Amino acid sequence: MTGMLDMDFIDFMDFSTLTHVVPPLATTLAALPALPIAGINWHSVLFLLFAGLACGFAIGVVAADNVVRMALYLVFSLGATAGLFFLAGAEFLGAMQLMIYVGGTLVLLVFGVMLTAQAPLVSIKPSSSDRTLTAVAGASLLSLLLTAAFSVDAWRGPGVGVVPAPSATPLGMALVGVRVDEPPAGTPVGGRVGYMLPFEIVSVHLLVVLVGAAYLARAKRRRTPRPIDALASAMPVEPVSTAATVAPTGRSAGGARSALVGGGR
Amino acid sequence: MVEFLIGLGLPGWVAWSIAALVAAVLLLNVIAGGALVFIWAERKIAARIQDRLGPTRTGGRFGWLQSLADGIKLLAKEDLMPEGADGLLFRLAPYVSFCASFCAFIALPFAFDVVGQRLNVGVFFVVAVLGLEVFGVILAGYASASKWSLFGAMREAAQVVSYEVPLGMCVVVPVMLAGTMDLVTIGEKQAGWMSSWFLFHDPFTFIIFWVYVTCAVASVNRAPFDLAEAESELVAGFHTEYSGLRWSFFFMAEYGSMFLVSGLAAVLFLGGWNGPVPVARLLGFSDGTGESAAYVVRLLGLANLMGKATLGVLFMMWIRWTLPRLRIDQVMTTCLKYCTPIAAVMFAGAMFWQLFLPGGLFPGWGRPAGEIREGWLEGPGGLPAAASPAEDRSSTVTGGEPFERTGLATRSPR
Amino acid sequence: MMGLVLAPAMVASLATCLATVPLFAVNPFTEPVGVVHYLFVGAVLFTAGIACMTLKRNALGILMGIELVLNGANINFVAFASPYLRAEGAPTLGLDGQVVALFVILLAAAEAAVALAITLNFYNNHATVDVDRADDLKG
Amino acid sequence: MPDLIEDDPRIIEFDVRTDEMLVNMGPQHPSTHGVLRLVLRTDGEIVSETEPHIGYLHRCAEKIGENLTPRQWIPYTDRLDYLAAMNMNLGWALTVEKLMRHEVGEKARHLRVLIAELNRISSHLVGMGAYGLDLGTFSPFLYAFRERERILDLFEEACGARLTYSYITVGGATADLPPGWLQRCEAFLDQFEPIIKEYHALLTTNAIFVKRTAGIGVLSRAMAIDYGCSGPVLRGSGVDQDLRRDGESLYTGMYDGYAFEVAVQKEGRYPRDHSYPTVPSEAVLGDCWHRFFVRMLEVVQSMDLVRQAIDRYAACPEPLPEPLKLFEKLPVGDAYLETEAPKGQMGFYVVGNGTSIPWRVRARSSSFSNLSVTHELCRGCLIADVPAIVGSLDIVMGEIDR
Repeated sequence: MTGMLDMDFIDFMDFSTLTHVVPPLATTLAALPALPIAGINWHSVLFLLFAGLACGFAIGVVAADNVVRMALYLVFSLGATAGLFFLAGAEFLGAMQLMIYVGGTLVLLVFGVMLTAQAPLVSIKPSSSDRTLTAVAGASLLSLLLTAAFSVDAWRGPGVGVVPAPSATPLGMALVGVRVDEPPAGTPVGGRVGYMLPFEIVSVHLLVVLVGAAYLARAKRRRTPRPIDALASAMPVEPVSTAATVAPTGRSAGGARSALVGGGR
Repeated sequence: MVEFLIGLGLPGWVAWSIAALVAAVLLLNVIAGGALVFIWAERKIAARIQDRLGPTRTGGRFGWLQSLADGIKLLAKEDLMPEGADGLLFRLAPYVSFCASFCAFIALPFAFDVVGQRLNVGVFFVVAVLGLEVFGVILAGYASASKWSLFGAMREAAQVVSYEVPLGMCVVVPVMLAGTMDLVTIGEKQAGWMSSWFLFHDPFTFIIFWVYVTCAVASVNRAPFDLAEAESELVAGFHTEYSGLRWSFFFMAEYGSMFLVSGLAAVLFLGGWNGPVPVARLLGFSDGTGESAAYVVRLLGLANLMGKATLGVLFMMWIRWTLPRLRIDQVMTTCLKYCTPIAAVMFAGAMFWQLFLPGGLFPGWGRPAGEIREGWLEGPGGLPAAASPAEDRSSTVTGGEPFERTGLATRSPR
Repeated sequence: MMGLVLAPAMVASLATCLATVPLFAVNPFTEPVGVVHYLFVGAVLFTAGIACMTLKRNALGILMGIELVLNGANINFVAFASPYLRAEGAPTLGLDGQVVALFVILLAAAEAAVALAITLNFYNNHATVDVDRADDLKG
Repeated sequence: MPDLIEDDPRIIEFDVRTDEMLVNMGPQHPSTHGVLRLVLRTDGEIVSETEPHIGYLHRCAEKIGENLTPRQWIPYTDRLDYLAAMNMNLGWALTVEKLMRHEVGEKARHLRVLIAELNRISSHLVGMGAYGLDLGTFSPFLYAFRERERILDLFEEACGARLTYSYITVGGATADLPPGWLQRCEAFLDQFEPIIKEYHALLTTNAIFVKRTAGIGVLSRAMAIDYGCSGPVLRGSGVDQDLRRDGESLYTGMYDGYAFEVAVQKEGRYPRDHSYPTVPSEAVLGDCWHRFFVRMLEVVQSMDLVRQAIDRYAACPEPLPEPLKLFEKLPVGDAYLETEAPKGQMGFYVVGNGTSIPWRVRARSSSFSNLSVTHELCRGCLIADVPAIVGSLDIVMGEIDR
């Protein structure tokens, strides 16, 4: 992919009429190469933008105490990661990330947040010693990871930059078991396999999860009160007659009469 | 354009910035300007449906400046925030919604190659980004510190997540027929007369188009699926506590999404910028006849697609002012018990049709010869990839050659 | 007191990050970025995720930490798979990297659903999502 | 009546622990028909308890009535059920006439039938349109108002007012109908009759409308009687009662010689159902759909009555009697009379003590009793059903709070 700036739809336009307007502007702007940002590489700048967003919001997730804000920061972090995927030429993965992670998983998370969104539960603050320990452990881990990352010289040089984006087709073909992408030099043709079996396994796995989710959300009658119900009734809130506990006789004819009955007669 | 700017002596990064800015502003205008027009249209249509006149005075005739006046009123309105609201999230939510709606336009082609960024996963991208709009709504509902807003947000979350499933299935059918997720190629595959539209490809696609319409209306929260803002139940749902400009961002996002799903329907099923009559071809223009001819072809295509998308939006308005609202459990039933199974069956049906009768109902009828290309299936005997306008980058990575080797996929969809 | 303990840790962390800057060997404004840039982002996300998992007492927070960890790993896979980020002709993971990342995303979605189910059941039984109170099995 | 508590899938408990929420619906809410406040106790979307809070529109109307002469109080009756002010006027006028044992002539009688039934049409039109609004469709509301405007035009011609008429008064009516009024009224009826089909297409038979109303808020026959429901709410539950036929002779006498069939389902069918949409299979007697349908039938019934009244009125040669004097002395004694207003049985009670100002005035409004069933009907329903149920009761806060 050539970066997000390849605006195809203005490429075909004929701008020759603008020629007499633009040159003065152009000469002004042409002076700018003297500045250090002259040969700016937009692909890299966008990378910096997305990388900054991803890292910043990831740290935001750690720093935030409110669980909804954490979820929001996570959304932004994952969204920026999708941007990184696009920049790395993995368009299908980027869209997948947006669709499943950001769109699906996080809605699920927000669901959970909403279901548990009681004032005392929204922010459960970790203790300060926990924070300290985490900061120390995190810093050590980060240094370890970065040391490892920078220890390979071949990874540190600049990449080739912008080349045409690959299609999603080879990815799809690989998932059904056929490799159509160009193998790197020296790879035996038989050495590259498709992903038919893992794909099937994942499919079945997802199906199982689907069934599990349906099982979780299934409707059922509760015969014995849960501990939480006892807890709730012990609280000094006025007792609540939930729909399921309403006695059937309450609806029968001549049963409970409203205090409003009688009217103004 | 970039080349032109560079040719004027501008440094490359300035040229790129200007090009990007022009594109972004154009897209922004599609949403903002579109919203202005559609709000006005909605008022006029609603009025006509209801035996009223609607706005008549603002701007002289027909009240055509009414939405601008509304916009100015909204700008001048006091911006309120409830006391218990989560300030950051409350302020952020409308922009999240709007950005999602806006971002999805990046990959929507308005005519052949008139697209913000041509992605080879275009369909997927649009659907994925469209699903992000729900975040703004959830945040708004949560941050407003209002129970009605929370109800609206939860409804929206449940509804949009559910409807993404059948919507995805519907969208996959044209992808399957075209053999690509690239929206530009999908549109171009339907070139020619109306008969080559995927809508009329086979009976299954015809039915699945209507499933798509249902799901699209539901996923952009329009009546009869406007549960999230059901005014008779939830006051105004997720935007109960919003006013002024922030509220109008939600509104713009809604109209942007309406236009987007209509445009997507047009590209996927209604031939995109092609048909019902190949005007450009009948007039003797084609991409091959020079620069200005290509320009005309694209302009015609642009008008064509905009017209179709607008028709789609008008259709949504029509049903909004006609039908009562469904209840939330009925909305979910519609999705899970009707739309999803129908979409699944239609998907399977379209698949088998494509397998056994790949030409569709009207094979080759009225279709321009040799104009529909699909790079990676053409094989070595096909047109050279570089000469083919309907495919660009994809061909450089995957030529036809590997298929020769694997002996697969030599069947052309035609 | 708290600050006294926390400050060195913060400084150490910051210093680690800053110390890596000269290692990039690429001016990110003018030259194409390389694999190591992606690895850096991946490392930060991974660390943030681990920190989230250790720090948060909210079960949902831990879940979010897991998502971050998986994403950090994913970034690495994509980076190694991408032909753009390596020198011309250098071997990449190619499709395999993308496919693995794809499976990670899918499994993460499944994992999130299961984890959410566990969380909800925990909430049902304990009326809280504070994992520190899940000590029923303590001897 | 099916046992909704046990078998309704919507009120089964789910495995996910959720919290109850106390929500105020109203007094400023788009679909509570004025300033009704409903306190909902909800579990997610499911409403476990609904408690109506009333009194936001209390204006001491009855107390004011004890300081004014009956004719002076007529404008206050306008503001009880302001959508059917003529029927309110009529109820009060008849009650005072009952106390005074005053008989109005034939001509006034037919005029009153004509006006009251016309107002019943307009009231039901508002009820129908607003019900559409409650269910989220806006257009039928304006269609209904389009026709109501024409009725209001007619009323304006007759009495000069469009909402609070004070037209029917003790001893007759304030003025006779202007010349040409009857023709215009007939023209309106001729134009209106075919339009009713449109309402049926947009609402009664609309699939979504049926889904939203059929089987929702089922009010059993016994419960309707227990709670003192009246009007279309009572008849929607299959109770064959209409005060125009079953009321006191003073009131039924007004309808002497008029042919009409009470709009109630008997032996599984409605009168006139040959020309009307059939009852959908999902509908249960006593649900929102039936209450709505009874109103629609009553519109037709009232049109019939108006036509009959026009003929009879035109056939009366004598002039309209002058109404009683403003300060006419009331006899010692009391009188209570219920009339069939569009919303149900509207009762007035007056105690005279020999002066021209009554000693006590009371009103018994149908909406009050009809509203009192909400907490029964809304138990276990969804939030979206609350407006559907309350809307189908077609209450007017003006007469509840008085």
